[in-house]
Amino acid sequence: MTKILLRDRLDDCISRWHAAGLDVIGPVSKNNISQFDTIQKAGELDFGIILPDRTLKDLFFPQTEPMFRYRIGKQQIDTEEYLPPGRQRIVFGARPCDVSAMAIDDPLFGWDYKDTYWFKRRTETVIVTIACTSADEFCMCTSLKLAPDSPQGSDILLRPLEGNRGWLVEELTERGRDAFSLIEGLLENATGDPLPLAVVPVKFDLDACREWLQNPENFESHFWKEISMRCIGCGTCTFLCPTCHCFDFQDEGDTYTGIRRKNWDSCSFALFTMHTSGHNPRSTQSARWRQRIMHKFNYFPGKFSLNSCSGCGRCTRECPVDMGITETLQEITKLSK
Amino acid sequence: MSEPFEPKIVAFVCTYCTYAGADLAGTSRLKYPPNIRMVRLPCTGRISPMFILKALQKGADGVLVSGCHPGDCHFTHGNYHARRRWTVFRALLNFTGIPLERIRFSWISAAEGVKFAELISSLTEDIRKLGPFDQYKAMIHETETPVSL
Amino acid sequence: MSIQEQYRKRAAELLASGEVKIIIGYGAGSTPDRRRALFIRSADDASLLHVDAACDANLSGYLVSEGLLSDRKKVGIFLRPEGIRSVNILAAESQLDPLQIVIIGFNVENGSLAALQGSGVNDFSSLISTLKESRSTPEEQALIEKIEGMTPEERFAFWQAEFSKCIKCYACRQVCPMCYCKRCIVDNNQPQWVHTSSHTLGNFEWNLVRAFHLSGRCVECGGCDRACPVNIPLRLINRRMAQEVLDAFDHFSGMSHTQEPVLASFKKDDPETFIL
Amino acid sequence: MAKIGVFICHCGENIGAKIDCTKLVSAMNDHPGVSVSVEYKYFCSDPGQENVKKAIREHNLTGVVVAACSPRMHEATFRKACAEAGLNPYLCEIANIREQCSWVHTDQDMATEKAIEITRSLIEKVKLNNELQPIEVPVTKRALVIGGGIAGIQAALDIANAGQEVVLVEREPSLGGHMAQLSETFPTLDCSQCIMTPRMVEAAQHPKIRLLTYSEVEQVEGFIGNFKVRIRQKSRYVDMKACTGCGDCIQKCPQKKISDEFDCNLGKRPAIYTPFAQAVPNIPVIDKEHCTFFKNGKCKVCQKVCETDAINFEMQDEFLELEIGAIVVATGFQIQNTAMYGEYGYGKYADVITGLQFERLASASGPTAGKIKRPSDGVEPETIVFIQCAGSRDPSKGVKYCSKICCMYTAKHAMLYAHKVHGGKAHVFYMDIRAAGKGYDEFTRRAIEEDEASYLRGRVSKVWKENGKLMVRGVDTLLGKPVEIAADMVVLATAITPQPDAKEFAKVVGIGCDEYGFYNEAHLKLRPVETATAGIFLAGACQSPKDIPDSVSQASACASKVIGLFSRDQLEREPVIAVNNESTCSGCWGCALACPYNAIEKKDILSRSGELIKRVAFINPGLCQGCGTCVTFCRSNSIDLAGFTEKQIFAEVMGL
Repeated sequence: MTKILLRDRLDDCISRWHAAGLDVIGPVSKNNISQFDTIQKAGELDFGIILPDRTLKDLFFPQTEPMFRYRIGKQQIDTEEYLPPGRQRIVFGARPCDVSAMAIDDPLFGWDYKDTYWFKRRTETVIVTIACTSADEFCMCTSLKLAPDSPQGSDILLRPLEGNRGWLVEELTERGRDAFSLIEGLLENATGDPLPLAVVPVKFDLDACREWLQNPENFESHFWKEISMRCIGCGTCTFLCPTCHCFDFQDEGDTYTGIRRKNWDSCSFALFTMHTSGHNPRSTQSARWRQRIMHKFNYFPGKFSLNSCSGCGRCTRECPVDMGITETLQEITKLSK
Repeated sequence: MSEPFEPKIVAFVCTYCTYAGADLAGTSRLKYPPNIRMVRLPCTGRISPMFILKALQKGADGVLVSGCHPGDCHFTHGNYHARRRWTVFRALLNFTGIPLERIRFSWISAAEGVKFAELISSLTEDIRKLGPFDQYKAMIHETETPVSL
Repeated sequence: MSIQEQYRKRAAELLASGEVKIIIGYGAGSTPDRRRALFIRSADDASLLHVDAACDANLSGYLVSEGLLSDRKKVGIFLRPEGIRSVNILAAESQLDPLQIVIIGFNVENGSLAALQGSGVNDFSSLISTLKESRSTPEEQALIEKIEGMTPEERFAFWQAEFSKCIKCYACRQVCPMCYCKRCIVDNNQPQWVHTSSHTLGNFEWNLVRAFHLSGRCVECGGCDRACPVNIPLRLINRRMAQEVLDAFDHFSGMSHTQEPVLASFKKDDPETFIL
Repeated sequence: MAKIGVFICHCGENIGAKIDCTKLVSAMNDHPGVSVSVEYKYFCSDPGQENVKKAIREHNLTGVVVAACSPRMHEATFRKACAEAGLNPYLCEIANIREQCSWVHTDQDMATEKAIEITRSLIEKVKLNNELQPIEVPVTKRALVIGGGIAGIQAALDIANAGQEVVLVEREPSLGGHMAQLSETFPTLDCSQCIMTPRMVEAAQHPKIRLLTYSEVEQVEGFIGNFKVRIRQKSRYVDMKACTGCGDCIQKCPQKKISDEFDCNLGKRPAIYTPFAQAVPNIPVIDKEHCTFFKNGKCKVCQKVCETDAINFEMQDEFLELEIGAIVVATGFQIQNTAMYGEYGYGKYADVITGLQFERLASASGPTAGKIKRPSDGVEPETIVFIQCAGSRDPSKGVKYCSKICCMYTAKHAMLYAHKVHGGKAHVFYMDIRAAGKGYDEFTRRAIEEDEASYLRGRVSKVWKENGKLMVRGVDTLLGKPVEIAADMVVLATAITPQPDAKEFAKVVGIGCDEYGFYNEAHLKLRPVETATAGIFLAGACQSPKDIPDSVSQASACASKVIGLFSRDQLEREPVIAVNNESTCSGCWGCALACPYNAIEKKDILSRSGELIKRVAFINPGLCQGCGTCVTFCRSNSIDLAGFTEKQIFAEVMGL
């Protein structure tokens, strides 16, 4: 028996979740930016956007995070650890690409040292994903062998119904079932025809690309210079990428006390690989762009059998100089043929 | 009953004029409130806007920048350069909402011990009236707080 | 022949005659309404050039790409008047030799393309003088005035809300032709004057320092504002600072390639009413 | 690891009575990095300093903070003590808890709290202090004196007599300057040329002085001890080695109607000439502008009569590049053109002349051989009116300042006139009589009392001609009456102004000047002969109007400064200077423009194969004075200032 969540019941659902001590989070548009934020009412959610400007990773791996406070004493240094606040959360209305990205990063944050911050937040969060019924020219999940209704990473997958009246509910995990048991009486035991999924054309041949990237001869190809000529070396694509996960530590404080923070970093920055000596092994922007592509589509899959890209398209959508992964992989596809 | 608010004021001064003027205030045994902390630099030309931001980060409720009168600069025109920077930086602070009552600029010569003492007294009083710079302190507090989302 | 065709022809001639080794212009973007930087070295590729009202990027920053000008050969570049002013500043700040730059100037007036005559920076000096004298009132002027009408607390809150969005991607810096520093002050950690963390305090410091470093140098091309992925209205600050240096020091950035930087020069009678 | 010693001085009761020094000591002992903190009654005393030295040795300190009086009082004392204990003196900082704390605050707790904070912040600074060494700059022991008037000659002779090399440059064909034009000099009335010319000869013949007349300084580069100077030797068209100074050419020159500048246009000279009979060197020059050959291509009479073949019409200007260690600027003055006083009739009436013209009339070597004669008709004037302040102290038409010497020379003129023209009547209109100086007031009294000059306190409003007389209308403010005097001659005491090209020349040399073009001293009272540019000194009236004794004194003062500078092979300077990080510099040159001392040069960074990689700023340690203006300008944070580094100030603020 399938269940349906009606849109006009959403406020009641939110109340139930709140009553159960869950923070409810969803895509919100305000102050000229759309991003995931805590909400009180369903009306705050923006269902009109394909994707929020900012990604779901913000909720698990914030751009800057205090890790511990240190106090410098005469004899020793005391520390006081900071951990995420430890609240149970339910994210309502994430997109499959963003959610898949969390699943992509799980092995990364856990293959050796298990990242406390990431996994604490992951286990405290239930993700309710809404399958996409519309896409724009930058969407490319299908090129990554994902789909507008990919289930990876989601606890619940919702499929929009005709007439915007609600969603067909697919419970994917135990945690999802638990969260939805809280709204038991608010779901309809019914079925309906979900809207057709968004049509996202395949833009490049991922396998061909990987093969080309794996060929050592192509590492020094002139192609990298040509494709990255207009790259200005900002961090937009990195910071708006749901899978990018590089970070840096920074101590901030005065003579007496301070805080060690974990901050996002970007392989696009020249400083990223700058040595203390002044030598920079990736001294050109083309080397940095190559690294970005290699990492996502060669090294990462080599280690984790996953591409470090879920096809959200933000890199191209937001790039100040209209570059992005799509164009590069399309060109590589051409080169590989 | 709460204690009266004691503002924290940081001053960046040149050694040849204002620092010497402050010394003169001392040798003349003039009195002014003890809220001021002086940072001695060779010339106002050396005083960077960054110093002001760092003083605010350290919790200053007010900042004073002071040096030699135009024409008196030991280095002939460090203060003329400083004056342009201040004009620009001040406009920037104003536009971004830092109250200009908190960021003050003055010329105090080595002979103006009285002016120094009077300025510090009135500046301290003004900032005491304004109260703590809560808005800036809230930003500092945010850096010390775990991410809520 | 359409204006675009004329420009393509001129670009082809410049390349064919060998006068320039490369032309930095605009090509088609990833969507029909986007234009992107295009670098062409052969006259045959001139047909790929686009010149229209959608060409809004200030391409002059590419001129200081490492090694581009070191062979002393000339480079052709499509520039709007703001871009020409940027070239003047880059020359005034010894970042390039203006004799190496062949300017292919164009303007967009009321949404339509207008050709500009000339090719060297000096050819446009009267145009730039006119720009100074008739500084247009852009749409954001109303917002600037609104902000100036606020109390300091309201202004602070306004900018706090905007800066809290900043993710320190540095797109504003990287896209800016004036941010050519070999090392940005924020990348200096000895000492770390500007917090690199993107908490509101760090973002506030960063945006203030950038605006300060651009004072008297920004040509208001709007590049940073368009580049900002989190939509911080950076143009408001830069516009306000440009007005300040104009009012206080009669300085209009990029007037000529010999203009003295406003913060490295002074007049004895500069205004100082605020100094006690 | 930092090992800082903190020394809290009670300064007797001065600090001890207001600040809880024991609390201060214990707070410092709790501060990270502090190895030792002690208090003492007077750390500046010998035993106090011994305590500091002992602590440095015992605790192997890496830095010292003395919390005491202002660093302006005893920073040098404690730095010296540190040095004596083997610690680099620049690893010592002073926390000012007296002038800026104990003396100015009334609340003991808050004063103590403040003392703790400022001492801590200086501990944080000193942790980052670097060992600095005084900068040593080599000294080229050769002085350049610009200007061959009395000031320049005096400076050159004093330096040369101390055994140092001097290059003396004069742009006119002869040494002498204005003093050579004078008749007698106040207050002793000795003949100017009689005392001047021996000096000129001495300078010219001095083995340590290289004399370059008819030469001009065109470019000065470099810095104290190490200037590079470019000098243009203008072509005289007379071979100085061949010429014997016989004067035949001067006699035979057919062009004899040229207005004589030396005689203030009261006499005539030929086209080949020496400015005056006792010229040094006694070698003529050809005035190209008026020479018949240069004008018409024909003549060469001088060449024909010259027995030593010294005339050379092909001669070209020559350039010299000299290395110089110190420069004395003694470029003198000019007298102001009085054309703005139309009512005085100068230029309109031939018998209205300037004081300097009167000197030439009174001079035995002048156009009238010392007889006072009216320029218009050569008649001896029976009445002369002298008008003082004809330009000086007149903000509306002339200059604001007092020209200083006019009161004295006018009194002298009145006396000379009385001595030369018996029965002649001198009237002097004056605003005030400024006769401060040894024997000066007595001198003016003599003019009034013995030589019966009539002094009228007031201004002249008009001079006009009537019945062959110059009618002078003025006011005698002491009597409160208008006065009209029928005179035969009117002498204007014109203002002294800078040389016409003084402002441009200031730029050539790299010194500052005031609104008129008088050169700026580094400090009017304490450094009156130095300029703000180290190694460049000022002598004579190029700085401000001066009489001969003042000019000579200042010249000797300059000489002593130069000799002092040359007494060392190396110069030691405070190492508080800016340094540029060439790897991060973008070469925008804003710093070079902002630098008040032109201390920043372009430096090419070349690859191993010699190709230009980039061009960066190089801060010349000899020129940098350490203001730090460039540091603040530098957007990429590439420049830093030793002693006040970015890291130090950051730490100081973070320690507050």
